[in-house]
Amino acid sequence: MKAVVSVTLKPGVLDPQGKAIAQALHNLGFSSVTDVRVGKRITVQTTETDPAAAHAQAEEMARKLLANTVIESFQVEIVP
Amino acid sequence: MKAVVSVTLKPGVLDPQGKAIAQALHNLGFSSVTDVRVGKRITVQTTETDPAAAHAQAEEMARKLLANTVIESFQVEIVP
Amino acid sequence: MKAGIVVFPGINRERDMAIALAQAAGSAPRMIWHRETDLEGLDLVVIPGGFSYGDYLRCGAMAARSPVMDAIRAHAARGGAVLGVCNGFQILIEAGLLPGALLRNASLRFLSCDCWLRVERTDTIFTDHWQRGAVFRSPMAHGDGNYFADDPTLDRLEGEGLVAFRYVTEQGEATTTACRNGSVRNIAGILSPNRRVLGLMPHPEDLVDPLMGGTDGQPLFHGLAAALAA
Amino acid sequence: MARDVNASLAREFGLSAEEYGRVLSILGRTPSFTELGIFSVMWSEHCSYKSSRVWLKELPTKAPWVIHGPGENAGVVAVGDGLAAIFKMESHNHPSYIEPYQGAATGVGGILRDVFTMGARPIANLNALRFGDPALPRTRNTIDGVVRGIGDYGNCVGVPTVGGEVNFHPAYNGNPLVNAMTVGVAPANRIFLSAAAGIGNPVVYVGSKTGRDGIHGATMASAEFAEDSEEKRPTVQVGDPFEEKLLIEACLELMATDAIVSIQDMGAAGLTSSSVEMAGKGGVGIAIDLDRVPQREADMTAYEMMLSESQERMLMVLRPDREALARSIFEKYELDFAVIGTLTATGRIVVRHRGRVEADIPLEPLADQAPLYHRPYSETPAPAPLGAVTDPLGVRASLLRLIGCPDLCSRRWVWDQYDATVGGQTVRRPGSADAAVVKLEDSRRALALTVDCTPRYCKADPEAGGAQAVAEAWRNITATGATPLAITDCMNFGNPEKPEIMGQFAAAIRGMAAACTALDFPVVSGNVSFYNETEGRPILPAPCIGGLGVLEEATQAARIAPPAGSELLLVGAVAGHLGQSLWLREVAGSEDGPPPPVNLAAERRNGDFVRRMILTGKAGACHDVADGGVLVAVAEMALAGSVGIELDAPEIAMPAHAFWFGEDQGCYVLAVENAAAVLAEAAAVSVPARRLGRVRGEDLKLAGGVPISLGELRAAHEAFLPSLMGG
Ligand SMILES: Nc1ncnc2c1ncn2[C@@H]1O[C@H](COP(=O)(O)OP(=O)(O)O)[C@@H](O)[C@H]1O
Ligand SMILES: [Mg+2]
Repeated sequence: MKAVVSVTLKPGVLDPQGKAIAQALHNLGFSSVTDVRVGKRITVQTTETDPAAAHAQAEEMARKLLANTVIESFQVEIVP
Repeated sequence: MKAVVSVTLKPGVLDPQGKAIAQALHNLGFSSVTDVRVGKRITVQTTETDPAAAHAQAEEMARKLLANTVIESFQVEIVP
Repeated sequence: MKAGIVVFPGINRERDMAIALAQAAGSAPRMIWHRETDLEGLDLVVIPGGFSYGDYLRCGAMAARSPVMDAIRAHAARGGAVLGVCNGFQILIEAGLLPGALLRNASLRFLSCDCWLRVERTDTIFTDHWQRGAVFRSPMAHGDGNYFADDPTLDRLEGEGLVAFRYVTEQGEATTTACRNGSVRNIAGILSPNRRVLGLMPHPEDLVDPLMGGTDGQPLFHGLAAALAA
Repeated sequence: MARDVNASLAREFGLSAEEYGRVLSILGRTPSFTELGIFSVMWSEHCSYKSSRVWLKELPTKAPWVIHGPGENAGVVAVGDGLAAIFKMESHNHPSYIEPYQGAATGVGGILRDVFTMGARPIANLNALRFGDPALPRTRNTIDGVVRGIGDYGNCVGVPTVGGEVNFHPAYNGNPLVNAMTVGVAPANRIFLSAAAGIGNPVVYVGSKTGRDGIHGATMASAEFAEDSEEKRPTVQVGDPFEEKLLIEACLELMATDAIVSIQDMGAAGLTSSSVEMAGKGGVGIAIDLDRVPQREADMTAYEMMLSESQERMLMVLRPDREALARSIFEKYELDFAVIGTLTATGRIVVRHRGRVEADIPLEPLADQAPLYHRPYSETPAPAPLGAVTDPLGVRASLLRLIGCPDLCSRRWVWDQYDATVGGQTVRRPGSADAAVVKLEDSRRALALTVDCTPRYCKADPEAGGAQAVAEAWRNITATGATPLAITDCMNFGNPEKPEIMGQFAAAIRGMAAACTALDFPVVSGNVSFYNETEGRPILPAPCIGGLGVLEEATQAARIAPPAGSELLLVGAVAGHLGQSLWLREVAGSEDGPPPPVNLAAERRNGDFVRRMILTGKAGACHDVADGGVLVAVAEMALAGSVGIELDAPEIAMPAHAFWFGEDQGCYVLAVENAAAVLAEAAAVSVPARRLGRVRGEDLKLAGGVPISLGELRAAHEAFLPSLMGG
């Protein structure tokens, strides 16, 4: 089973990288861009076969390690 | 319109981060984890209102800037 | 003073830290590989700089979740002194021993240069060898030293006087340009409520000998040695 | 994957028909696919030095302090107190063009391994970088990636990056140069070599798992770039500095025991070159079982595993009774440790995979019959002399333009991204002295380290340019007060199959050899990078020199910044040589003329005098005269010290711009307290010296000119890179 954990900065937390990318996109002529935020996409492959269990485990991994909940939120998606 | 660009390392390219995270997850007791790969999840907010156009634009952004196509591949998803 | 330096895989400033501690205390600190969990008899536990676990995922994240951290937490809870420098600061924050977060530098680049720090209070074991408001030079070297916390946390830190050092100009002013990594309110180092845990980004341990270019960093270590002398 | 092996496949692998014929005669049969791969990488230019070997032999390599010269992973010299310095420089040009960040990062990783594999703790990194026209967006991307790559790798492993150089020229548009140097220190009696010994001893693999990274990297580095090479590239190697840091600590811990018989990093051509070289040098055979190789990917073939250039791997031969001890150390650091083979008495390398023999090659002919070419070469025509050049700008404006031009502007933007102090031994950081100075732990001594080359000189006259590069390295070390000991080199040239390129190479070696001999500055290690061409356009040739010297007392290391109140003296003869100078290029808009000649006898005399003045405390600061000439050197001193300098009107029989901006060799600016005494000492040993001015006030003042405030000078000096790179 594969779990995709998306980790994103909470609203209100400054994202200097996103800001720099937005600027660079403007410089490249993408003038319609209004905002960019950069997050992580962590793919965890497990031997777990039950989707619900895999989901619960991935959430626990995110809480314990993958995300820093002071500044980040996360979302888990299970892909068979 | 919002475009989510997922950037991941191409298969076969070493992912030192993923390797270290997998090890850390094991040490935390998540013994079912077999592999971890870390990618980016870049959210681009644009004033573009046509989904097809937004998609095409985001793909161009990815090719030109967001992904390093030497080692990374990307995927675009449009969220209204 | 019995000091111990905790070494996680990827830590690389333990030798610098040992120089500074040995010079101040007159004896070499104990080196503690991260798998050891016995901190018995130590007055001071130091987590030095470096790239624990390669700084992968988030700086300090993996080290913060390793078993020795429980021992360090217990040491701190007993009132033991803890110093975290650079990666050590990041680890203390990830472990929840200090509040806030350390984000990428505002410039998005690694910053290796000297900075000037202002001592915000002098009634702590870490700072009592400085004059209040003293300004000293320190090398810094990090990619993720941009201190961040939400406003309530910041107000609490300020209100309780837990900001130990701020980035300032050579003249002592806390300007934006003096704070090259973008830290909120120019914060360079903070204390725990009991003021026995200090975390800071710059490296005073790399300026304790004229051969290193100066001795500006010495008061930190001399202060600790004096305060924690058996 | 496995295809029919024949001459045309061999051709694709970079072997000529004649070379393939030699393979057939050595084996007495058609090689297997894996064997063809092994021959092709071992006989590639990168691994075999087939075009350069005949010339490299001309370099002097010996001195009483040299412990190991070329032929080992790195050069080793005695530096006193029972310690040895171990150092080498290597190119990572081609990978850095394809993927600047990873290319540069893995360049640093590779050179670190060459040094710690000999038992040294790495104590300093340096790098020599050449980029194309800064106006091109591609150049900016390359700079950004290369500098980040070097910084991130070195910073993470905790080895301070203390020096380097950066040049720009359109000749590097399609071929940036990324040369990385590492210096390590070990007890002189605890040096580890690669020659294997002990039939039956286990061959052990440690470090990262093997993946399909950079397969055929060595052959790629041995071919010119065509337009489509961005498509055809092999899987890019990704560096893992965290793994490298663990590998350094684990190896050093193991090296403190008696377990290791021999050890070798897996560099270019990975498992192939390391196993072939270890067994070959030791005159033994080696049997490898690929099933035991730690693998990152499924279903790897023997060919892929033998040619993989996955990073952060080492091969060692252990005493059999120490295997368990060694394993426990690597387990402590959570590193892979696998016995993958044994030493045999067969004199052959035998590679097995899944029960089949995939390669079986006699080692002696693989090495002895490696191709060796006396390639045709033609001498570079002597450049026409430069006639009189009038000054279109005036001295003041010329200085402001020069001090801010890409080749002379402050490199702060670069070194601010490199951790220069980790380790606590850095005595002189970038920008504070002509060479970096790093103290030896538990010793009063320090090493002085520099990298130097002036490619525009080498293009115009490769022999003079080769000599100049060595002389400048020697001069930079001397300017700190250190005694120069030895060099490593990194020879970056175009396609050696072109006679004019081979001519550049041969002449550069001649010039280097002459300078090394005259200055007692032997070559102890090095690297050759050919085929630095894109679509037939070669780079400016760059024989980069990495120099190493020693100071008995670290406290005596000189700096550039002159003490307030001191007088400035110019040591060395000024002839006002403007050919190939930066003034000529940046102010007069021409790249003509011969480069400045190097008078090796004068170089030595002047340098020995300068060193004596520093070590006897008579000179409080020193800066050598190089790119931009005397006035640029003086301006750099003013900036380094944040002090004003007042210059006298020189008594000269030449135009002012020739005196101030000529790039005459063998010259230094000294800051002294007692000028008369130092001038008298110079005269006594026939060293030309004259008064230049004094440290005073807040401005740089030329006699009769409008003063330049330090602020204006600094603004001009600091602007270029931050504005190019966006802060
Ligand atoms: N230009 C040179 N000058 C002197 N020695 C050289 C030069 N180029 C290579 N060597 C020596 O040849 C040997 C092989 O070099 P190289 O293949 O780069 O080593 P490695 O296998 O460690 O990468 C080394 O000992 C190196 O020092
Ligand atoms: Mg080697």
